Amino acid sequence: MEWLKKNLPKIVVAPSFAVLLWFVYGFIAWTFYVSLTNSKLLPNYEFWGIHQYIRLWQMPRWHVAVENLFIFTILFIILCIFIGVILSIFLDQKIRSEGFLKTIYLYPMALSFIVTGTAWKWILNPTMGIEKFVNQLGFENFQFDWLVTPGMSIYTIVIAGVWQSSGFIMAIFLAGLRSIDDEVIKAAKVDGASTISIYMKIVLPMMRPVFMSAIVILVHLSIKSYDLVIALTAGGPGISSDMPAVFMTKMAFGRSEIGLASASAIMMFATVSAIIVPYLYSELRREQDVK
Amino acid sequence: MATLKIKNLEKKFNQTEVLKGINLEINDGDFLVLLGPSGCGKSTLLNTIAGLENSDNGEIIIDSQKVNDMEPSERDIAFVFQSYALYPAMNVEENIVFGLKQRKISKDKINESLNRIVELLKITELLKRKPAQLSGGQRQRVAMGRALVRDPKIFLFDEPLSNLDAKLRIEMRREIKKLHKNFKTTMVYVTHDQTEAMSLGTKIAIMNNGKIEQFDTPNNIYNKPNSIFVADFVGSPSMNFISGYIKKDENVISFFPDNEKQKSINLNLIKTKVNNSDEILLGIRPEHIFLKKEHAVRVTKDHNFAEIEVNPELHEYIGHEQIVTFNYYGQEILGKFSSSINIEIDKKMTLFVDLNSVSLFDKETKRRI
Amino acid sequence: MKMKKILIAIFAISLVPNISFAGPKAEVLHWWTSGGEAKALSVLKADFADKGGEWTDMPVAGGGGDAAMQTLKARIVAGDAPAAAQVKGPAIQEYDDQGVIKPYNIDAVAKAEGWDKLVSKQVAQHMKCNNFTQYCAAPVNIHRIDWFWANKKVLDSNGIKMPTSWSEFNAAADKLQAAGIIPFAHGGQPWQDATVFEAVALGIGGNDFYKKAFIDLDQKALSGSTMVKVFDQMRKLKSYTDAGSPGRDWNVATGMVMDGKAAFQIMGDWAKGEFSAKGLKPGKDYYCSPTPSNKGYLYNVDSFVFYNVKGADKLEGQKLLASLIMGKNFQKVFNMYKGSIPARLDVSMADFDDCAKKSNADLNAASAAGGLMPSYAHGMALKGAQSGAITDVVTEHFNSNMSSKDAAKKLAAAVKASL
Amino acid sequence: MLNKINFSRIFLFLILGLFVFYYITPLYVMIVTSLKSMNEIREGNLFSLPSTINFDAWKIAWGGRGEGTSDTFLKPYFFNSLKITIPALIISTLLGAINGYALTKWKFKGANLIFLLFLFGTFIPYQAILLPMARTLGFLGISNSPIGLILVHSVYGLGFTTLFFRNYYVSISDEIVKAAKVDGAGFFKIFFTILLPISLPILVVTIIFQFTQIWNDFLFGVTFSFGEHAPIQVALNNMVLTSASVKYYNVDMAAAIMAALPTLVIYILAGNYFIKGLTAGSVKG
Repeated sequence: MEWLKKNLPKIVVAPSFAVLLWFVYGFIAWTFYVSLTNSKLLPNYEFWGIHQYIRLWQMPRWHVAVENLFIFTILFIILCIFIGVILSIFLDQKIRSEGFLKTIYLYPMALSFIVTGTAWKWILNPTMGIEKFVNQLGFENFQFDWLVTPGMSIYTIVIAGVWQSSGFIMAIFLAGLRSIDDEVIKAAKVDGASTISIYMKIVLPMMRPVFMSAIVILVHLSIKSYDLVIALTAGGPGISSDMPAVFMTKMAFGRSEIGLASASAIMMFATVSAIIVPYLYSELRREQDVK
Repeated sequence: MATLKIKNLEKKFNQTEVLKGINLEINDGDFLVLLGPSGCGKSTLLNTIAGLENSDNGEIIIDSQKVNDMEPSERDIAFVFQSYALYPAMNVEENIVFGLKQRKISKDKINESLNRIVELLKITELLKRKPAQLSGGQRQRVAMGRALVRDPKIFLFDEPLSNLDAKLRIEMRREIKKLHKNFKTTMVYVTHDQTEAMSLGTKIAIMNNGKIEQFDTPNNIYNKPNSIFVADFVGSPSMNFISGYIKKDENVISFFPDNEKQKSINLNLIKTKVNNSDEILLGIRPEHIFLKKEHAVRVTKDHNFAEIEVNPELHEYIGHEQIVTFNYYGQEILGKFSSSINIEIDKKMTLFVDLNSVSLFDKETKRRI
Repeated sequence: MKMKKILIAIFAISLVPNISFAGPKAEVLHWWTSGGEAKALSVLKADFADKGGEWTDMPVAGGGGDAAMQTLKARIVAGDAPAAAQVKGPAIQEYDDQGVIKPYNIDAVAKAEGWDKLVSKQVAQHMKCNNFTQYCAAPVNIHRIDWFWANKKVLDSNGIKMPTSWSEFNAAADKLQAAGIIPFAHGGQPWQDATVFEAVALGIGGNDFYKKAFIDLDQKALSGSTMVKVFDQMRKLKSYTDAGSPGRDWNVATGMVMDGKAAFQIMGDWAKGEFSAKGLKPGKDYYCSPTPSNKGYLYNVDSFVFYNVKGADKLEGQKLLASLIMGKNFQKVFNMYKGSIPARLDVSMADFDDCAKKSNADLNAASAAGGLMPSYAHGMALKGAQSGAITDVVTEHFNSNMSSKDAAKKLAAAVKASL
Repeated sequence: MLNKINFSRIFLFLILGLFVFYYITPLYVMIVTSLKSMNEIREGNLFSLPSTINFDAWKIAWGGRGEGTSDTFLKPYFFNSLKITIPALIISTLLGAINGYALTKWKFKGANLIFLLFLFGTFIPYQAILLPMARTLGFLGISNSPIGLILVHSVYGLGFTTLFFRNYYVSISDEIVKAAKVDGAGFFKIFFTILLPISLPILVVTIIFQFTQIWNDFLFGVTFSFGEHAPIQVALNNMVLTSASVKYYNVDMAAAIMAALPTLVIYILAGNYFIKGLTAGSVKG
């Protein structure tokens, strides 16, 4: 009874922790092991070395997927942060309709990527969508067929992705701006700094942690981006807008290449870890420093 | 009401030792103040007494019963926290009786205790309010009420006044003093404020770096500090330390301040165990420095005072008093005088030091000689 | 007390599915969701219900079966295989290799009904597991893949005849393009790209080339000059498509031919179902003819594979379903809707339309001339990994500026890597 | 001076307005398209208002055309999603709350490490756990059932919910818990009578977050559920992909709005609250 009382907190956390160990870390270990086997439709536990990784990196399709991931991630981050920063600074200028504007900027976040993809697929549709609209306006030669142009379709995913997520980044930055000590800005004003230079030289540099958080969130979203690609282009035309997340499911459930799919999943996992682990480490350090 | 005994208590957080063998003993009705700078381990010691933290070694004995393995609630203590720690979702009344309810005390008794406390603390009109609707002083009162209602063996206070403004702090300090006087309960009180410690404690334990530097009555702590640390920590402005060495020839014991070969202070009348060429610090409290010889002659026993030549450099006016900074062979000495006296800055003068009240410290060990 | 009652009730409910044996049961996974196909399948559903069976439909639309296969594999990986699924070609044997079909529940039915005599040997081979000794799948039909579908009105008004060679086709397409008509209706999805590709490969390369490249996976054939020519023709075909083609479903492309927006489409004979659903008649409203080749015939046999399931009701369901699929009536009615020809040999072709009759005749001729080839694009020739690798390159080439030479080189490399 | 201020103010509103246009356009297009007939869609343009408001597309998207099995519509899947979302939401929120409480207010050895593992768990790409999850669900006999998806969402929501509650409870004074311990309250008593009553803000944030996450999930839905057990996002995707010789854009758009409606309503009702809670962590962190 005494023992129970003393260890109650541990006992309460234990089930969740066990679930976490099994369903997250155990599963990742499983996937890692399977990536070292020649598993096809079903897992086969005979060790096969790193062949799947060699095969993976020899596949042109994987290269397309990785390249697309880079294009998407970089553009997605830059655009979301750019829009987020601009909008948050503008909204911070004591705008009377701030609440209303915020609601509009933010609602896409409530929509799923499937809904987002469905909507944008219709808007970007080259025969019925924006192209047709502009043509009807009298610009007969206007062409906007990125959705169906290999090499361009990845950018439509960027457009839709930025639409869905940039509002949230704006909210993060706005919260960051509001949390900055007023006195610093007052001090700068007393020193005669203009509004622009106050933001550029004082406020934004102070928001370094906010930038960090935003980047981590966005990287994480972009590596996970599966739904949006499926709903918008399904990886097409051809495989031109393939991404690692799509590649993995295609290999696992389309091609019966569980070993290869696991290898690609582990590559994704490694990429995320390479970004998240240092981030979490620095976060934790800071938290301890504060204490 | 109880006695409290702590034997060789040790505690570690990870690698760092927070309590390094604490020994204390107080009697029934004592008011023990744990005084020290932040991070010295005083709050940890209090938490350990309460059972909110476990010790790694040693014993805590309340009323001859070892309580190390008991839950906080079983130790029959009450705790008043720095942030008051009122339960935000409960109103004042619920806050106060929560502990009694946990102990399954009958409703009548609970009401009786509640009424007693409410009257004592004059918080009747606050009973139905939530903590968020109370002022700092009111919260403090409720927190006290929550502790008092339980009528425990020992009260523990963790810097209960530090969140109040200066005026309220002095008011509440007096109330705590009154409570102690009326109830005669054993109390342990943590603070970093030496005035609070002096005014409240019957016993003070000065803590530094996980150890008790001195455990004594307020009087001894102030007048006979065990170490430089204690001497420096208690008193405002704090004690002056004049660095120098001892010259002992034949029967004369002289103290030479650094940078001075000629003029020394004769320490013959103080019976000290000093040796020739000992490096020491001579500690003088600012109020033991006089401007006029007559004054010194009148006050000091056996006319045991020394004359020192100094240069006044700065004076700070603080109302009824002034604090003057002097240069004594390159060392700073502060003196405290009535503000009615006029001291001319940068004009050399002689001061008179009451040698009966000085303390000598070994420069090496920093202990009292 | 109340709690206890509720718990008992919940427990009882959870037991219900196990207690009740209603009759034959089958959960059937397929991707026949579009008009003609859905109608054809409903024949089977009706038969099944008539025999007291309980049919659980699992239609998975999208991507010419890609989505369905994905769902199926996810279920099998989860260890939850359906009773029957629309699977064909070497994939059947692939599943068998993974041990999810054994113990071949329908073999007894096949033996009893004498399936070996009812279908051609080539078709029967596809249906057998356990080293081609036991039936584990039931054939539904034989589809021909290498068809040209064309709008008669459009062709006639532009003075064009059905092409008999690829150069004739190119000339016709150029003429149509000049006249402002989309020459080639195409849905830019990987499997459709592959469908066109294999028809072109069979036509330009010939039967032996096709066999070497897509059955034997001969490196020389895959990277050789013939393959370069095949890719050249693919590039030409791409130039005949419209801007909206990528991502379009096949039946939408067929609709363009029907509406006269486009002239030609290369698609398997299921496209006919779309024409007939609109009441259009071959020869009168539209043309069907094989894509140019030397007595080649790309076939695709749709079939249902029967997985290892537990429970008497499910086993009964599988047996009933297998028997019904091979039934004469179903084979006839289904294929008349679907556009294909029966897998069963003893079904009279009299009631079928001209396209089907032609298909049947060509089948026999091709079989005699050695031109009867399993379709790679529809998973009849290769395992998933290899056909997938080929399709990746084909679709990448078709949707980019990649040169034909590079494409051929890449093709050979991709196949090598997938082995 | 006045002119300068006016000019920059105008520029400010111009940019803000431009973005209003960017964000609102898709929703506008979805709504007007869903209310048009197919003829109007073909002949008119993307942005034109419907000539008559026509809810046929909505009816079809919700209840189908009555064509039997080839007919896909959202109604059953909408309820599937509710069946999955609500239990998973409750389970993961409750567990997250108690975890966050235990990890902050009852710091035991390794509590920080455990929290770190939870936190890291929220970042993993789900592809890395998809296959073993499929095997596990199959093994437990709950693949292709709402229970399976409830399990999946509860498990992978746990990291987020724990994170939310942990960050919230860290900001609440430890002394309250100490006081309660001295008063004689135990682990659960403290949680239920002292902390839970003041956890409303974070509860709201967590519930909205989890609801949105689970409702909007596609990957788990499409991998672990098939046919009639699919959640709404999967059904929506199937519906949009279903081959038919004519694409009914109006029905697609109506379906998309339907699939988005619950989260949209919650967002509009409690969005500000939600954003405040959600951004608090990342700004501080």
